[in-house]
Amino acid sequence: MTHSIKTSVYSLLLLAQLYLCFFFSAGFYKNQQWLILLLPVAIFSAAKLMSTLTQLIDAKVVNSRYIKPLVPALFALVVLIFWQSMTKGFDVSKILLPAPSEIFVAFISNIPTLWADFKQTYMKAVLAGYFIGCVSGFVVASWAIKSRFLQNSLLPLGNFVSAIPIVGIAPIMVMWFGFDWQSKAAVVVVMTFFPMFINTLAGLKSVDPLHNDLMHTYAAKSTQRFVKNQFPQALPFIFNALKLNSTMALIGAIVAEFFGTPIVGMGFRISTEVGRMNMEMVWATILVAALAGSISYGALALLERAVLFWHPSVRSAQAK
Amino acid sequence: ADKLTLQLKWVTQAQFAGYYVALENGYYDDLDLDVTIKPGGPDIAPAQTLAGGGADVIVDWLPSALATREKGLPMVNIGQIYGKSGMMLTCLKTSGISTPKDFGGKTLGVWFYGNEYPFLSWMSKLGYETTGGSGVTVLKQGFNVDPIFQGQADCVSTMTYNEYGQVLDGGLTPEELTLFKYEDEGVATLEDGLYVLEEDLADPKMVEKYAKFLKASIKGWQWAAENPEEAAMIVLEYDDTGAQTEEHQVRMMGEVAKLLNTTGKGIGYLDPAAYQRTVDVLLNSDSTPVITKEPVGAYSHVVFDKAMSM
Amino acid sequence: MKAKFIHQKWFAIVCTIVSVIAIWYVASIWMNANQLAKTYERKSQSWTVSQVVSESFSVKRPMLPPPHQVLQQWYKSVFDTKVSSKRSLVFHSMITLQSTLLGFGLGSVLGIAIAVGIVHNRTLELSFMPWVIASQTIPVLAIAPIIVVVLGAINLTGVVPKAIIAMYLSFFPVTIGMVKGLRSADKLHMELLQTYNASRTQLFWKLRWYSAQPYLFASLKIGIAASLVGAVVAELPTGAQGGLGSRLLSGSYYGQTVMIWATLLMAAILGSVLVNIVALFERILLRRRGAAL
Amino acid sequence: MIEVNDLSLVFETNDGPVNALSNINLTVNEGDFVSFIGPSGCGKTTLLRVIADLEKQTQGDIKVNGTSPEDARLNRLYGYVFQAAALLPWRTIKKNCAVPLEIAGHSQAHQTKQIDKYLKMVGLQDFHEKYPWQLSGGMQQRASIARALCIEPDLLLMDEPFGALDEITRDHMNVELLKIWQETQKTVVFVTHSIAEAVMLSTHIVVMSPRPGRITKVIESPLPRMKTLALRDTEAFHALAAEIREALADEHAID
Amino acid sequence: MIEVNDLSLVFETNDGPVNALSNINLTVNEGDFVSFIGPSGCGKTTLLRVIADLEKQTQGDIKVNGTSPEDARLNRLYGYVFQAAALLPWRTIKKNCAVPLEIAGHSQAHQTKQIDKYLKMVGLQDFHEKYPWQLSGGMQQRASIARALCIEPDLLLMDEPFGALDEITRDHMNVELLKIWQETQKTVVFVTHSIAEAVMLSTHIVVMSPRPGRITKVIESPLPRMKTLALRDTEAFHALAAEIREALADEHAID
Ligand SMILES: Nc1ncnc2c1ncn2[C@@H]1O[C@H](COP(=O)(O)OP(=O)(O)OP(=O)(O)O)[C@@H](O)[C@H]1O
Ligand SMILES: Nc1ncnc2c1ncn2[C@@H]1O[C@H](COP(=O)(O)OP(=O)(O)OP(=O)(O)O)[C@@H](O)[C@H]1O
Ligand SMILES: Cc1ncc(C[n+]2csc(CCO)c2C)c(N)n1
Ligand SMILES: [Mg+2]
Ligand SMILES: [Mg+2]
Repeated sequence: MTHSIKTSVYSLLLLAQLYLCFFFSAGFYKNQQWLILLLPVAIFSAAKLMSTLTQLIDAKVVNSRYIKPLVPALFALVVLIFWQSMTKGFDVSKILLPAPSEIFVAFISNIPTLWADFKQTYMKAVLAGYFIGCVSGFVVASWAIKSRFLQNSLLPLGNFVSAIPIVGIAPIMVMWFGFDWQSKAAVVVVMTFFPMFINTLAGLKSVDPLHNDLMHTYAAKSTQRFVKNQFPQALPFIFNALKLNSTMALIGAIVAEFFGTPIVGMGFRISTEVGRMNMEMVWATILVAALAGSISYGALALLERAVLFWHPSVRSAQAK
Repeated sequence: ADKLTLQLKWVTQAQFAGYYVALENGYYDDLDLDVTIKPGGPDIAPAQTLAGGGADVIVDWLPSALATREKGLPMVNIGQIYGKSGMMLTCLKTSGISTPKDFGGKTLGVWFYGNEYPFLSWMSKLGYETTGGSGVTVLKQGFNVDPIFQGQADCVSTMTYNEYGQVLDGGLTPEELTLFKYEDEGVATLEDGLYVLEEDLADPKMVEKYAKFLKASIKGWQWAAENPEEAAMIVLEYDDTGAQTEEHQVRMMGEVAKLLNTTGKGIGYLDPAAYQRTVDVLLNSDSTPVITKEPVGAYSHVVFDKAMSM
Repeated sequence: MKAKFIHQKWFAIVCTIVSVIAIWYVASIWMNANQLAKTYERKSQSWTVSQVVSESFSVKRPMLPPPHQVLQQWYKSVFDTKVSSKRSLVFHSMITLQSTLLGFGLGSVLGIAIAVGIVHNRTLELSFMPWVIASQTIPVLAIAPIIVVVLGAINLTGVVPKAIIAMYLSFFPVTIGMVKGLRSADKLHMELLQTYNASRTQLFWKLRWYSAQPYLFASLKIGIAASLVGAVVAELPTGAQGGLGSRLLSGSYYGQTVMIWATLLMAAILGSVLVNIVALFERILLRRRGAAL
Repeated sequence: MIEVNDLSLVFETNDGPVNALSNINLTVNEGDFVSFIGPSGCGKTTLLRVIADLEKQTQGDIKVNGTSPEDARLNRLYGYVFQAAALLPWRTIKKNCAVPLEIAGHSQAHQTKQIDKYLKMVGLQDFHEKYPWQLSGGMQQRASIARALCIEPDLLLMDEPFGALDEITRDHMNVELLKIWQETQKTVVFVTHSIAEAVMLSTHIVVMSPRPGRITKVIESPLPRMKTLALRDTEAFHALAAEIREALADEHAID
Repeated sequence: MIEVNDLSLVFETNDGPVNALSNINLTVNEGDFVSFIGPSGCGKTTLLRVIADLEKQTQGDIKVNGTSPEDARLNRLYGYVFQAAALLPWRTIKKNCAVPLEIAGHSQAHQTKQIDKYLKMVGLQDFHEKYPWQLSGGMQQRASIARALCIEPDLLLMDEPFGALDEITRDHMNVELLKIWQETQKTVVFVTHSIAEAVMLSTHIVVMSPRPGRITKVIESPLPRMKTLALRDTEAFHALAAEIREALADEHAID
């Protein structure tokens, strides 16, 4: 009983803070300084709520499948409330840091523009580059695994190339492949190839020596070894690279757009709108990027879970 | 000494020679000012630095300053260094462009990041669409003039004092090029000027400080215009990237000197007529409005007057 | 016991370098000659294949500078220039290195701290972990100028904003690797220590910390490379204040293609050296742990 | 010492519940040497883990030394030897044995004394500076036994500790274990697959059976507490072995 | 079938060479059931691996069926059962057993037939759709034995295959193995720790000794080829066991 009373008090405190940052006129912290004391209280309440939720989930009191996302959502809410309160409370200039509410409004009212940018950057450049980069990284690694010599040559090269900052590669790619999405895709290929290559190679090498011996006693041909043993063993590593690349690819494409683009695309939008002091629009585009990246990552994580049901890491995660 | 930070619009180069000369020759020191010059860059919006308190004075172009003002940052022009625009569109003759009428269907390289307003006004005046469809194809030009060499654009944006020289260095000859100066096309807008926050001007102490700064800067500019070679060397001295060449900077200084303000009371004085011309150009672009209404209080002569009376 | 030399690392690396250079030459001749031919055609001058090929070795604004041009430029700016000169790549490397190392240090500490928190606190895990991943979907270069300006407003300038961007990039791999590593402790070992009634601290220092070390080092290697990228990226918008990033930018701005390549080479060398230093530490540590090396 | 009442344990798995233990009743008195024997999967390990507080029963009740298994664990009442050696690969054999002593906060001198004593007992005195991977599987398992003995716990829980050893070494270890047990009057709960081992060591033999895991018979050994290898060829030994074999076979149907 | 001449194998390790095998001479005839027995670390596994072409001798000579071990392997002459189960975790038990058949290119129907037969033989017919990690260690090992049997090789190399099984199941598996061996006239080389198991199964018992790993005695079993569990209580059985124990003890000094 006291439990639910506490929970309601915490929720109320959180709501109060929400009310404060939306219904008080801007600059309230400057006018009434004591109001800022409410902020840590709200954050503390949220932390309490999150830990209560976690306990409920772990005790399997609630159906964790639907409740689980609430915890990170609550966390995000707190961050947003903090941001909203600070920018509104101190009346921070919009061209420095807009409030989340303003970003949201910009997002809603510019959906057609944002969608066009998303199509240009994500559907064209990122997808094409990601696909080519990952597939070729995988293919080259599966080829290199056959020879120590190839590994010894390609791995240092891979590490060397990985150390090159993309910002340096991007202008060269724009020079070579033109202004449209092809040059961005090329940047993405360069960025994704080596992580995939290195991870696949590590995965193929991670094969249990005992399983190797087993295949050896069966006099398995190298393709059979690959399909039946090495590839499945390498899958966790491959998924790691796929997930890592999914976020890197988007960043790479956006960054490449800073170096020349037709007048559409997320990178173009960000750099142009900063110059025009439309910071809400900049943040709205960043929001789109973060959403696209997180959704791609999440989808890959789900796929991984389905494919790697047998892997100890997935099994222990499911056991929770 | 009074501390003062100046945020430039772009990297260290002769475009900003006057300030570096004033710093190097001790003109700021003479007036008991401790000036720090922050170079800009492709993603530095000087107005943001101003709003964040990272700079007291910034160098900006009038169109973007007015647009920022409309966005709610009350910044005010306290002195106009350049009287003429150095912007032009540089086109390949082989692409078949000889007059603005030929732009239709062509690919034009344009700088964005707040530098696109004059271009957009011009296209609007010519009646070209810039967002696809019929009209011109616009490329967001990167940091350099490569697109014209790579054949990716028919025209690129250049400044008389900077990128145009690079186009020539790159192996194109003036005979191969058609130039459209914004000045000649009647769409010129005011470029490098000095801006501060409006609230500072209410404080006589600040006005005095800015006046000192302006006075010393003007002196620096005058010296630079008279001694272009030495000025270029001073700029080179301050370039932390080590990428600038003497040859290029000397040429830039020569070109920049031609743009310095000669109207009215000379360097530093914002001529209300020139101001109004810029505003009119911007207000006339109906398709992509840069500013929507006549700005009020966007410039002030108090600092200039004070400087002249010192 | 000596392996055939074809299986030795140095031989493979020499072969790689030779073939990369060969491919590079072919590509640069091809690309530059094409470009030259186009130029001649535009000027309606006549040209021959042998002429454009020989000229393609020393174009001023090449599409792809041939290796010797890049190496010459690199050599000149590293060895033939005083280290204190702004034209020296060593000078710029040092500037970048400062923010890289500071950012890497901060990022590693932050990454480890977050990982320890996540592994030990379930609420933190549920609430924070998804956002650690989401944080990396924000394009850094996009927020770099914003960070620089906002930090500039509270008078943090110079190396700190750059280091913070470097930190933002490098904490992530460390967190992910460390969480994995701390969790990778063998279940049997965990139960063993449980039977000894080990406290959480003892569990951490006697078991988790050790099982995490291989993962930590793998992450640190990624982290330090990421930190370098972050530092370079951060130098772009901070303006012409030196560093490899601003060198890249000005190279790009003035069409100095050869300089860009020389700077890229320098950045890659710097990155490899840093990664190898971490790898060296790793080897020393693993040997101290008695691993079979 | 151990009191198990009507204890059941069901594992919830993806493909339904597994009745690992069902209605277990068992008493282990102080000083007893109790062996669990039974076919694989009958729940021997699980029952031992419940005693060690590594697993929680889903029903029923268990007391270790009058307290809950958790309290027993917190009081460091027992030592546990796993089926696998579970040595920490980054520690030498000596340092591995030191882990429980360090955790319990013993002095350096005491640690060294204990470790030397028990490493010698398991025949590893010459290997104390080696790392686990430098030892054969059998040697590793012996090291893990020494580690459990070092803290001289009242109760020793051993899960097939000698499964990986060769027969001679195993015999030797059996005798050593008996000696330790005699000297220290410890209580031992021991999981084994080997009938001979069970006979050789135990005062009580608990015969278990799978699906659901349960106790089918508890045999009290008529043999003396202290046994020697010579006992192996006696009638009594063979008779007890036969009794166990029979009890196992009763419940055992492999096809 | 197998002809080993003066074979030695030295492992180069960081702290010096290890004489894993030294001057091994051994003949295994077709149809023999040969057991290697000896203390841990004496080189049993290593010798088996040399026969299977998993390890190369540093000196001496070995012929398997008149050819080199490599050719024997390429001709899929033998099946190998490892000390650990080594099942692929992403395949069900059935699909695990299918691996060697798939690799050898057998038809689907033949695969199913073989797998059903041998899974039944090891008592796992109800578990063929389970994944390895859903089975106990013992069950996993049985699955791995079924997998090796599926291809019905001429030569069966087994490295302590029943080490993890309980005694009853082990007895049962021993009898089954004997049956298979009888029926198919296969040759079996078998590594074990258990004297009883060696006696129960073998026609020849090879007693080995460590440091350096060598053969100290080869005992030919006087028992009939086909043995039953009842044989266990006979005089002959005990005599042979005693002989092996003695041979082992001769060379064995644990402290
Ligand atoms: N964590 C677990 N989750 C689900 N089922 C389990 C788990 N641990 C054990 N089981 C199941 O419980 C039963 C008993 O397992 P246990 O390990 O106790 O058997 P055991 O007698 O020790 O066998 P063995 O002799 O092979 O070691 C088995 O059917 C096993 O599959
Ligand atoms: N890959 C290797 N590198 C170095 N030494 C090895 C290697 N494999 C085995 N040895 C050593 O060779 C010797 C023989 O080992 P082997 O595994 O053949 O013994 P075993 O008789 O099978 O022992 P167990 O009964 O414990 O399985 C041991 O001293 C072992 O440490
Ligand atoms: C990305 C990018 N944005 C804008 C400019 C244009 N620019 C800013 S300051 C200035 C004055 C001349 O140097 C010019 C032309 C550019 N070059 N690159
Ligand atoms: Mg068990
Ligand atoms: Mg072995």
